[in-house]
Amino acid sequence: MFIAATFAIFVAMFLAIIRGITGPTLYDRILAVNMFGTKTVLLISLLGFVMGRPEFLDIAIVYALINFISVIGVLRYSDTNKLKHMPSDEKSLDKEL
Amino acid sequence: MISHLPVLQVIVPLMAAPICLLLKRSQLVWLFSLFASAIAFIISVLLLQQVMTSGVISYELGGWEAPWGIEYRIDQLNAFLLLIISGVSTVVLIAAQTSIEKEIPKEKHTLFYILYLLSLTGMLGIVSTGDAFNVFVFLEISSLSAYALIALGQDRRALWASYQYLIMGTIGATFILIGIGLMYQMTGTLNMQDLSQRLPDVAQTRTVFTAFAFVIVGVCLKLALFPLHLWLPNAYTYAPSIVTAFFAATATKVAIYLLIRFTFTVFGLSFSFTTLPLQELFLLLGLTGIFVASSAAIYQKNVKHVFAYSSIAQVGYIVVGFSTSTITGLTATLLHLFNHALMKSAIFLALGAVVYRLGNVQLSSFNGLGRQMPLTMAAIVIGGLSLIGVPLTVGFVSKWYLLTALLEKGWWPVAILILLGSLLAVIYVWRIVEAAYFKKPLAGSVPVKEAPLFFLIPIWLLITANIYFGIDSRLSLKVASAAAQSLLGVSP
Amino acid sequence: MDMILNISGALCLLVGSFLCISGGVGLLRFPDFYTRMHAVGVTDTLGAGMILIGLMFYSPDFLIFSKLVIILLLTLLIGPTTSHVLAKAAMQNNLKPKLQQEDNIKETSSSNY
Amino acid sequence: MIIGLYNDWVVVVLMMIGLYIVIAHGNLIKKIVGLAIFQTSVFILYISMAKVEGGSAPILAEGIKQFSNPLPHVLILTAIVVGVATTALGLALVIRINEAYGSIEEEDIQHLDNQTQDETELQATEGEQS
Amino acid sequence: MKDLFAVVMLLGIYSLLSASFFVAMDAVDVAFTEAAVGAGISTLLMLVVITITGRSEKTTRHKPLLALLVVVFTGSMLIYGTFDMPYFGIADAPIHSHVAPRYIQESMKEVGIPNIVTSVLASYRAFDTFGEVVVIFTAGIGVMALLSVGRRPEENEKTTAIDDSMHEQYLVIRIVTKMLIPFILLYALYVQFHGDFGPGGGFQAGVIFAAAIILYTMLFGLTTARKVINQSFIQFIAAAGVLLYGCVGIVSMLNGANFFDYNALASDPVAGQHLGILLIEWGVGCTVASVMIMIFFNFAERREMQQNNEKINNIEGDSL
Repeated sequence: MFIAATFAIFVAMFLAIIRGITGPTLYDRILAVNMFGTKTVLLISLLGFVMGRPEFLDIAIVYALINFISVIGVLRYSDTNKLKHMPSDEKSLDKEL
Repeated sequence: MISHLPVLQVIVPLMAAPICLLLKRSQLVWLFSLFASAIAFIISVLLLQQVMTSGVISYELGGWEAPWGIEYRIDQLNAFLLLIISGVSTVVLIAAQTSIEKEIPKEKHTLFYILYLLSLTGMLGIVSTGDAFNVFVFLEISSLSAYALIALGQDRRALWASYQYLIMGTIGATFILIGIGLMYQMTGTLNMQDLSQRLPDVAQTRTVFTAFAFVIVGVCLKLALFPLHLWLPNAYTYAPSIVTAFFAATATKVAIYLLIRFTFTVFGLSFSFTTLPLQELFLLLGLTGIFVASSAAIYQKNVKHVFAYSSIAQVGYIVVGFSTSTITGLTATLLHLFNHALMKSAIFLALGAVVYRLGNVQLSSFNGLGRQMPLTMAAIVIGGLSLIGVPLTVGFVSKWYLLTALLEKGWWPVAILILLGSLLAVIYVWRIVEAAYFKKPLAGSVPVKEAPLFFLIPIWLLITANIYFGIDSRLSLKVASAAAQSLLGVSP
Repeated sequence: MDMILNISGALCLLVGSFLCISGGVGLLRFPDFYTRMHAVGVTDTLGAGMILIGLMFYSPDFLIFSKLVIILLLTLLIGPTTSHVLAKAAMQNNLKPKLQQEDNIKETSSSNY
Repeated sequence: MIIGLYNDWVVVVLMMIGLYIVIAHGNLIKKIVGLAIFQTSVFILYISMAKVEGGSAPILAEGIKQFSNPLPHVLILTAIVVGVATTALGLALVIRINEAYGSIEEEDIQHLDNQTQDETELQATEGEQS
Repeated sequence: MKDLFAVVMLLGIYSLLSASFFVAMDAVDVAFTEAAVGAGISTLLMLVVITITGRSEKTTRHKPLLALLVVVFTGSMLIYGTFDMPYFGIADAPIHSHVAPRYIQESMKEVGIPNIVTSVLASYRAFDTFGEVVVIFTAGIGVMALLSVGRRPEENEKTTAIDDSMHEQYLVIRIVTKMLIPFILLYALYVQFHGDFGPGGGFQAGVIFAAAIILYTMLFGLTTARKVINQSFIQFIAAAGVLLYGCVGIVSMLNGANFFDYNALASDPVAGQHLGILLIEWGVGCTVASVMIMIFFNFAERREMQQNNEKINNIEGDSL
């Protein structure tokens, strides 16, 4: 059962990576990274059980925290002028719309 | 306390660095770091004495015996290098306070001394340790502080030079890390002594070849051996003068030490030189390095650039001596390490004095300087003569031994090439002499005074040592040949 | 007793895995940022919750159980918050939902510079 | 052989991707990213050599007999720290370079440098002539 | 990929992935560190830098051929080297049979803590770890030497006002953060002390602690954070950490044993080891936390300075 769940998480992670690479907007990437982070937390917890040493959940807690902090960081720093100079986001957005 | 000397050697400057951060006042910090460096120097003298009388000293950190814990292992070679590094550092530090006053903003003086001490610590640590991974850690301490120190230069090109050095240096360090990893994978140990015993069993495997290649390439990046030298000239030119004087005399020496240590001690002579074409390779690279760098030095407009390129050429001489792998050749290499440290630190300190008075070191602003700053210019000239290899200077001694070693091997074409290389040195030194003594000062340039005393003392200390060891080379020769003999496994 | 624990744990894991995959598919297939965020936000919180609860059924001792509870609480706290902030930031930077197509193109092109 | 060594090969490919980025890209931040990838791949090399089939994490517990090798873990802990230190210093340099040159592209910087070099040489020759 | 922002995000993902791999390879301590450092701190630092320098990359690649050549050569060299490597996972490879067995079998008796990684890190190879702390310290000093702006000019009223208004939008997140920060700090302490028994230790704890402070700084502004923790205080802690670590060694030396020989710290060797490891972990934690905070503050300060300049330029431009 653990194996099956691990596999499911791998699939979800893979999908998130695709979204992270393709974009198209900044926020899609952030979303993908965030989802990837949560999935990693689950993966680590599951791996502990798969390998029969579930004591190492501490790592999962750290992941959850770090994930939160980096998403906040991304958002905090994404609303500066410099980042908006990048035209490709808006262009691709236009294309998509 | 005597038995703890090997570790104190590294710990004293290391612990002094954070204390400097707490002291804050720059004058005080200068005195304190000078003090720490001087203690390190005294320790290195004691260590050398001890090693020469009683042989290899081994110190087990944490009380764990060698392959499990980290071992400090001081033999003649280490002790010799420790002496060079801490000695140069102490002498150069005397001039530091005066020099950085003009070159570095006031609030960064404390940080400068801390970084300087950390860099010293890193180099001492690399040299004294007997553990391959510990080398990597201390290599990074010295490199990181070196990047920051170089970036402190006034010119914005210093930043760019430092960045390039950072990229190259990190690639080099990572290569060394890969090499150490592969060695570890084949033998299961990190201790150099243990490695040297266990490597012959697996010497014929492809993994060990790769490990060797990666370590050597990584070290050569740090060493600025000919095709990998691109980071060095700008880094030396735009760094603060004190930093240049310190690094030119020590940084490449430490890399050469690593090269010698890995090829001779860890992998062993037979592996490095018989199974692999290392000898021919190094000979070739060394010779090309001498010619390319010396010719490049001739065309430079900035005097610091001239001597930076000359450093690369000197690395070439050292590597040629190293590639003979005979006792005389190695003695020449080690002597040249010592001698080159003496000349280059004196020359770059003198250039620092010129920067202090003039604000730049363009060749054109040297015009007529021979009369305005006679003592400083005389030092540069003596240093330059020593670079050429004129008798009565140390340069002559090491070149003499190098030529003897080459002739012993029967490589007389190489010997002729070396002499030709020295001719190139004559040209670039002459250009400076010509500007300083035979040209009139530029119209409209303000005449300058002689350099301040805090510059002259260290410069002339080094120059006196230069001449002394040029005339009476028994002491340095004794140590160098003892180190060479111990490396080649010949009992002295 | 063990049997019941195992079965309910397996069930939770199964549901959680399904939710995670569906969230991933949603992230990939939905048309614009806000709908994608909806897919991720909802399934992530529930899916992660289910998987963690499922693991709790299997946990051998109390320490591990309590760590899982902490992780669960963290996810419950952090997931919605990030979703909220993300949506808000996107909205403030003039990323419009795909609903009203005609106004949208005008507005994005006028407000970006 | 393929099964026994495939992970090493994957690591090699990752390392080379990192190294390629460092050498080929002109953007200074991207170079640092490349370095980070390069270093992380080396960490993977070390860690994968520590694994023992059937072993467990090297934390002693009852009922577990075989452990993976703890020494590479220790080494890599140190190496990670070194890596982050290098990254931080490199990024600090990038900030300063950006302030001094107004660009973080290698080409632009080299171009600007050549200009200043020419200028100083020009001044020097002028001075000599006068 | 021309968008540096995306590059950094993907680097974060790569780091998370490799950390998961480390867990699968039993390297829990390493995974812990990689997660906190690679995915957390370095990603954040890179983000800050991108906001300063701009996020697009020029398309030109210079010397791609040379690069390819070097890379192919190095890569094939490495592949060549792998052919004689011991296969993955086999238990009788040299690394598993020479030095490591002693750590696994004897460390409980000699050092007395269950986490072998910690006992190797803090006792057998304590000097490496000392070096690591010094590396971090060097990086902190280096960043300070490069970026510190000396005396901060008195805060411009206008800019602080702008700065404050910018935070108003983050009401929800501010509240959640306020709830989380004490928990994170507490957790950092837990990691600090639990390093002997599970994954964790001074370094990881320091990074987590620093992450909490960084989170606070991001949401409440640099000026506020500076009021809580001022520059000279952090410098003091950073130096004190290194000194504490070194002093453990010196004390053991004064007690007549070798440097870092903890056995000499107490009458009972195992108790001495415990004491020594506890102290040096504290040293590591202090230095790492304060240096990380220091680096982040310096980066953020530069960013703020630059933005203020831009704003002032904009205002002046408008008035003209």
